[in-house]
Amino acid sequence: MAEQPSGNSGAQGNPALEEAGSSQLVSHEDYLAAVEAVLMVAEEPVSPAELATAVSLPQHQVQALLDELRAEADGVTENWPGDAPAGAPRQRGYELREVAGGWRYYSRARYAEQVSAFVLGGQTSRLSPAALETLAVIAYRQPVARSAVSAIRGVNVDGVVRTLVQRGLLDTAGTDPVTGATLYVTTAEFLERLGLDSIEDLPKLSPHLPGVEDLEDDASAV
Amino acid sequence: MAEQPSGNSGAQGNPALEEAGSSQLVSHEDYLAAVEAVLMVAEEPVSPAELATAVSLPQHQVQALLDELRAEADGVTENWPGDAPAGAPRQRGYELREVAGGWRYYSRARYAEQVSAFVLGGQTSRLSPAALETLAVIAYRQPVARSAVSAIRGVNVDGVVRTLVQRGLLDTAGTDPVTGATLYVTTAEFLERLGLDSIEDLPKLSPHLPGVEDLEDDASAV
Amino acid sequence: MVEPALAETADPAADQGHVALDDQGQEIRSGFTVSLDGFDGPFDLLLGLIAKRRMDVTKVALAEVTEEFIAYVRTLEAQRALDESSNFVFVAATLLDMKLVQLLPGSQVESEDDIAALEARDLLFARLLQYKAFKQIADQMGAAAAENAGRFARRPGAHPDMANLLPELVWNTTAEDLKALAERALARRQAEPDEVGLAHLHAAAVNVRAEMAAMTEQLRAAGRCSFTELVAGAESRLVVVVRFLGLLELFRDRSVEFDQQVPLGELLVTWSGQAGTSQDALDRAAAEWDEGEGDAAGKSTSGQESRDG
Repeated sequence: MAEQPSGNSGAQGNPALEEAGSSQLVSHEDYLAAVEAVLMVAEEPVSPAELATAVSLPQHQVQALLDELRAEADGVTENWPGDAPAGAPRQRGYELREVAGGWRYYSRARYAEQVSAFVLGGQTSRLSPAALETLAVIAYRQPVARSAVSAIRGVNVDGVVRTLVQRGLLDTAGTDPVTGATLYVTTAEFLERLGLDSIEDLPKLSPHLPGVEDLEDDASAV
Repeated sequence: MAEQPSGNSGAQGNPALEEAGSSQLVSHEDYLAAVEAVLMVAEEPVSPAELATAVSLPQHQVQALLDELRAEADGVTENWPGDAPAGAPRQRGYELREVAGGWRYYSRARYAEQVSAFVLGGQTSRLSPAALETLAVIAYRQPVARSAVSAIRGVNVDGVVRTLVQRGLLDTAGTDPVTGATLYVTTAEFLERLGLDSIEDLPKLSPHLPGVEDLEDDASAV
Repeated sequence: MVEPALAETADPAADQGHVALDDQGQEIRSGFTVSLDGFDGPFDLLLGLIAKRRMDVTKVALAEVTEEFIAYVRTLEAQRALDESSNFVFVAATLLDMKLVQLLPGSQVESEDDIAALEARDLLFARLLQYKAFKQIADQMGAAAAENAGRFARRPGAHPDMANLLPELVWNTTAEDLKALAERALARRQAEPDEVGLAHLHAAAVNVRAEMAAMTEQLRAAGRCSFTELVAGAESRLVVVVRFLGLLELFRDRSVEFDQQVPLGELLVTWSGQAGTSQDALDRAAAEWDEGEGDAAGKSTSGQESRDG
């Protein structure tokens, strides 16, 4: 399979059958493998645009390849045109996840016990309630100064914020033009940590805020 | 380590049919996936002995699993007893390599062009100011954990440390006996670049700066 | 070694969840528990009070709690005791606020004070509810993080072939450069405390008396100036603020009159004082604002009572 150098083919979902930008890669499997190879050396989630540049394919085709790789790792059989479904593939020890605006390989949660001994670094330490509350406020109010977070949480947050910056879950983002206070934002690592693709995926804050009636209830109850 | 407890194995090459040390993993595919998971995320090559401990299997069975995973990644069909060969598997974008007594997944050489296009996309021929400062701190405080450098610089240094390791200017040197954090030291190449014979030849720091003890205290307190 | 779990931890205990409270020590969150129930922090305490609707805030004997607290603080080292004490004062003040509100006759809101107290109460509830919302979100985030904790990201590590891919490193750093970089990094850490530095506020001592005298001279000569004209030569924002304060002092002394046609419009200042010197005003202003070596920020409150009289 996989000749057709001419271009404009109709084989949707099989990027290799469309025009190949690189002279080297010819087959669909080649492209799958190339994307796989790039993901293998990435330090952080890789966006489809970056992958598209690296393997010289249009982004929508890379997207299709990513979906295929993800399904394959999960042991889900899908029928790709021109690709014989080779029985039920086994579920891999890794999964390909879409997080923080990109794609990255992760070990499968099922094997956390076997893997955890080999993973060093802060990843395994749990986030304290204080850290989570601070992250929550900053996630919704970013970019935001520490003083604003303190005002909402009612405690000094300097230490927690510094720790979170060191752990890569927060980053500084310039200063407030009026007060000169350092502003903080959440990082891609924060999104990864929660398994989110973007900050938009956080739950809405409004349902947690009571309506006026509730507020009056609460007020009269005191 | 991981000597075979029972000895009387029947089904050679199919570890799952032997006594399972872990209550969690049952099938052959489970064991394959667990080894795969560890190899996928461990930062350095993992020895068969370490793998054997992690998945609670005798080492020779882990060796068989490694051979199977390597063959699978290479797209080579082998007949494993009790395992139906599911057509010709595709050759992966990664390969399982044995390096310095350990095993790890690496991107396949065939896709070097795409991989280098990706890697070079973000690389420059100069070290960033952040990288240089990190290097300076590590040079004077080695062996030192990333967290301690973070504490000094006030920012997460994971990314720059990786760059410096990639550049051969830093190397890992075991782990902290207390925290288990990886320790970093400068390399011979680093000395060579500076034209120094040994670390002792680095210019002395001003005596007014906090001593090493203070630093360690502070870093652990953060 | 206060919180060893926080150093970059591959701490084995982390996996078992023993260090869930690891960041705690970084906050002023109190280890003190009021004997009413196990509370842990000012807002937590207040939320707890609200949640237990049957609990009457007015019944909380602040004196007893204070006794307990003092006993507790005696067991702490100095720095920690200071932190906890300021935290406790915050809690106690808020409690007092709530008591005050509760003791007011709720049905007959008439006086300005009543309304102000109610507004304060609403504000307090708004803050509490906002915090409650974030707390719930934080719980959800914690659950998401925990669910995700079993997955570990692939880290590429060093690739045996990759070193050749990197462009040749341009290196022109000397050992002396590195020494300078290391010293700067180490020194910076000492120089940057966690607290907001106030030193810069005191850097330029601006003298109210001198500014008032200068403006008096200018106004006497011109008869009438706009505020813009009065602060035209001000070298810093602090000088502008001080001159404004000076004008207020002169206004109190009936030496000037203000005229502003529209809100935020140009402020016109007219000299209306006698030809004689307003030495009294200068002395009084200097006593209120200039004492204590340009400590302008701290004086705004201490000057309050005397001016209201």
